Amino acid sequence: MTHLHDARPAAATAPLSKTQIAARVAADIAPGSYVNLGIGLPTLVADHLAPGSGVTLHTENGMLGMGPAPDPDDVDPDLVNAGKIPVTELPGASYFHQADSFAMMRGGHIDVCVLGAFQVSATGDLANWSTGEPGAVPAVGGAMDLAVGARRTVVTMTLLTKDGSPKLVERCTLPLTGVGCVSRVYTDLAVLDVGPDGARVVETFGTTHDELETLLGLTLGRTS
Amino acid sequence: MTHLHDARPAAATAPLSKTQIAARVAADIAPGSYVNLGIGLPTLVADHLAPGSGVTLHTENGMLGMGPAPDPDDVDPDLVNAGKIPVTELPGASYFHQADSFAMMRGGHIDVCVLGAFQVSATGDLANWSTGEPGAVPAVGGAMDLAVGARRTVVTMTLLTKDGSPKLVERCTLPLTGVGCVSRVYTDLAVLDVGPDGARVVETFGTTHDELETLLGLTLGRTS
Amino acid sequence: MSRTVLARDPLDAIGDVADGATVMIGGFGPAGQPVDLVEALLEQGATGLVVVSNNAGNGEDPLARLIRDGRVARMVCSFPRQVDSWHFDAAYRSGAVELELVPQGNLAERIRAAGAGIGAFYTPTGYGTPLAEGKEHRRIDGVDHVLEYPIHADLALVRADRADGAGNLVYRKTARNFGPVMAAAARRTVAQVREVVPTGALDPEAVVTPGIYVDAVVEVAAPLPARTTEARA
Amino acid sequence: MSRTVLARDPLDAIGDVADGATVMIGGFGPAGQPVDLVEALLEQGATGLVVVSNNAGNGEDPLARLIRDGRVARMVCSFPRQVDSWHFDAAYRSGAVELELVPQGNLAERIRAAGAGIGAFYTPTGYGTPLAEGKEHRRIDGVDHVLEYPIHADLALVRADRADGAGNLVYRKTARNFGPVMAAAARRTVAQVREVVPTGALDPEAVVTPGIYVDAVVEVAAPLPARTTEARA
Repeated sequence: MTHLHDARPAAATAPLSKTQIAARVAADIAPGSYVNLGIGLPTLVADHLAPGSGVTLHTENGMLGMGPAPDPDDVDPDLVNAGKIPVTELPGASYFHQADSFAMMRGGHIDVCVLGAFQVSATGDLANWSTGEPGAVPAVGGAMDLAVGARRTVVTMTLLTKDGSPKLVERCTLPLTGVGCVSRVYTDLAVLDVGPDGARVVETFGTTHDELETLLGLTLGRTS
Repeated sequence: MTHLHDARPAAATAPLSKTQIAARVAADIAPGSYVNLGIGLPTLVADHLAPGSGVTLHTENGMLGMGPAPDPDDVDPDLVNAGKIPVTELPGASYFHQADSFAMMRGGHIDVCVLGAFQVSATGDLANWSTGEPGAVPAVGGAMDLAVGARRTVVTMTLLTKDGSPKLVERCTLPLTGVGCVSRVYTDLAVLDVGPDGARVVETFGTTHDELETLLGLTLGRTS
Repeated sequence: MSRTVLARDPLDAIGDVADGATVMIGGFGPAGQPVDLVEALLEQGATGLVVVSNNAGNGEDPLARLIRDGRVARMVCSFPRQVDSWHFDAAYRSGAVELELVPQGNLAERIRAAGAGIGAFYTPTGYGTPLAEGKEHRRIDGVDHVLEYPIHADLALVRADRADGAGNLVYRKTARNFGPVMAAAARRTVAQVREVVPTGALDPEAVVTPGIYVDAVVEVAAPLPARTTEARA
Repeated sequence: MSRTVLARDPLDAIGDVADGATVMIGGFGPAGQPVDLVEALLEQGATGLVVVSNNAGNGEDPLARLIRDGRVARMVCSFPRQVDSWHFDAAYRSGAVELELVPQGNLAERIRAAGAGIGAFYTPTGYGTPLAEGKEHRRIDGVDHVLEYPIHADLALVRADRADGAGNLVYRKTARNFGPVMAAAARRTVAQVREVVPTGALDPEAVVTPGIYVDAVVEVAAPLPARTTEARA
């Protein structure tokens, strides 16, 4: 893992934008990794992977070696990503069926999976598929497989909801996607590691360790 | 199922040769069937399938559309059957890996599997992989998968061992390959159906129903 | 070779479908959706269907209209909610359609298990979540697993790119998705293909669905658009 | 793209193999056997190995010599007995090698399960036979099933026809056999191929083993004969 944040001191003095969060995630992805990017904010990570990094993107609807969006004239309805958005094929790509594709994910072959979240618990539980509203039409897609299948699952999200409630919590109140599956959370205010020993601050952006503890109402460890 | 034995009255008055047993099996295979032939006597069945019958042969080492042995000059070490004997590829063939190949067999997609046997019980238990000799090197191959996976498993064998003991028995004394998996047994002296209701004579060759019962020490049903 | 039938048209291809049948429909959103076969199913008339498909229809596509018309009693899928899944949304809220929500990898693996003769399997996916409530579980090598059962079907409708006379199929790009596992999981499989080529014209090394899994093939050179909007007025 | 390494020679390709490692060896008899990689394993020297392979060596081929030299503590295979498996036969009879005999379909499916993250599965194969003795079983839909667990490995040695720079593999005819499932089941996979082609030269629709499963590739244009008889001077 390469921590490129030292090269971007500005990031440490102000909250990160979504683009900066995506860049921060990308900086942690080792060259040559096989990566699956969830829908939404995680998709932006692709834009920040260095061309020479040799990172290969997996899309769970059946492809390795996924490239960026095509020119509007080159859209192929048979070539889409997990969000059903048109994509392209890079040299060295391969196609496979849905069971083989999820076998690849569930068998621990994907190095890093980047997901969005509604809530993450200090011990790494993830809630990202259901807001739990009664009457809402539920949909889960590949979220549960992605969460527990990758070698390392990380989350990108804002640290607070729009009304200011923490998304990093002692215990998730929303329906779970997976138990103890998240390793690291990348947010606008901080990067935190989560796991059996609780949450630990890796880095802060425009805030301090103590302010974060107050904001989240959690005791946070420090990475040495 | 077409019973061609009416066209060959000679067969009914004398025990069948191995070739005739193979022909008798072939006559029961419906046009268009997908068939797996075990090693040994079952392999001979292929020679008796009418060219226009549209029967497709499966070999569990990863191929559908297997053709006959090649000319000696055209042997390809990458193209062998389950007995590791060189074979050929027919138009419309396909290759797949071992798990996909056994999924095809185990998922009930093969219409007929023809196997050899040491013993078959009246209720359709099969013993064909081990003579149970102490110290012998055991080997099972695909026998157990083939026995229980096909839609219909039939056996070809001589009805008696070389020393005159019946191979169709009340209960197998040799290690089992599968329980209740055999539907029909084709032998030199008779064709018999086996299953939950016991053995029933379908046809005799050079012997009678009563003689068979004495020979086998079994009460045999009659097919109406 | 083989007994795969080349059908005249989609309606001929799907044949008789009984009320209450379980029908698998390939596709991941519009990619790989056998639109013309589902349109034929609409016309054919079977009702009380159990539909197994990753999604539950987009806009006015034929699967959406099957649901709108009350022909689907139950959907088994991973992602029914789409921006334009209004017919499913309404049927779900009114209770007209029952939903079995399945994580996508479990959906694919359960369909694969049906085709492969697996009686059940343990997977970590879903453990500790509402979707595993009431299911058997066990800890294997320190990881909690849920027991999942195969999903069989009476009929699978899939879309491929090319077929040969033996029923072998090849797909195109990510339109492959659920086709191969569904073809193997159903008692009867019908494939809509862009082109039928002579037996022997497909590379045996590149066949994705061997003909043994395909009962009928129909060539549809110009398929219906994937998100067909029905003429209204 | 990818981190698959192109090795100079078979010994470089297999790298360090620890004593006691579990090594999967592809092939169905001689077809698809990675002879040069197994020869390199002989040379490399690791001992106390657990070898997972359909067969247990023919004649004086390198797998047979691994067994002859006492390097294999345990064989996991479906069909060890061959007309020319004299080294295995002797080692088995003397108790020098332990044998786990597995029905071939269970072997393939257990290897597949390891690669696919399946914790265990129920199969009818083997029920009521000596090979299922002591195993858990349950009746599902009226059919008796046996519970089988995945087979993982530290290293898989496979043989394919061609590889590209991303490590994608295509095989040749029935030499494909165990290669694809073994490549996915091992922590490290090494492929011996006839030819390495530039990335982009393999049809993405026809790739059988995606490069994600392949850690090192070595080109062996003229492989050792499959049933190598060692010179005995």
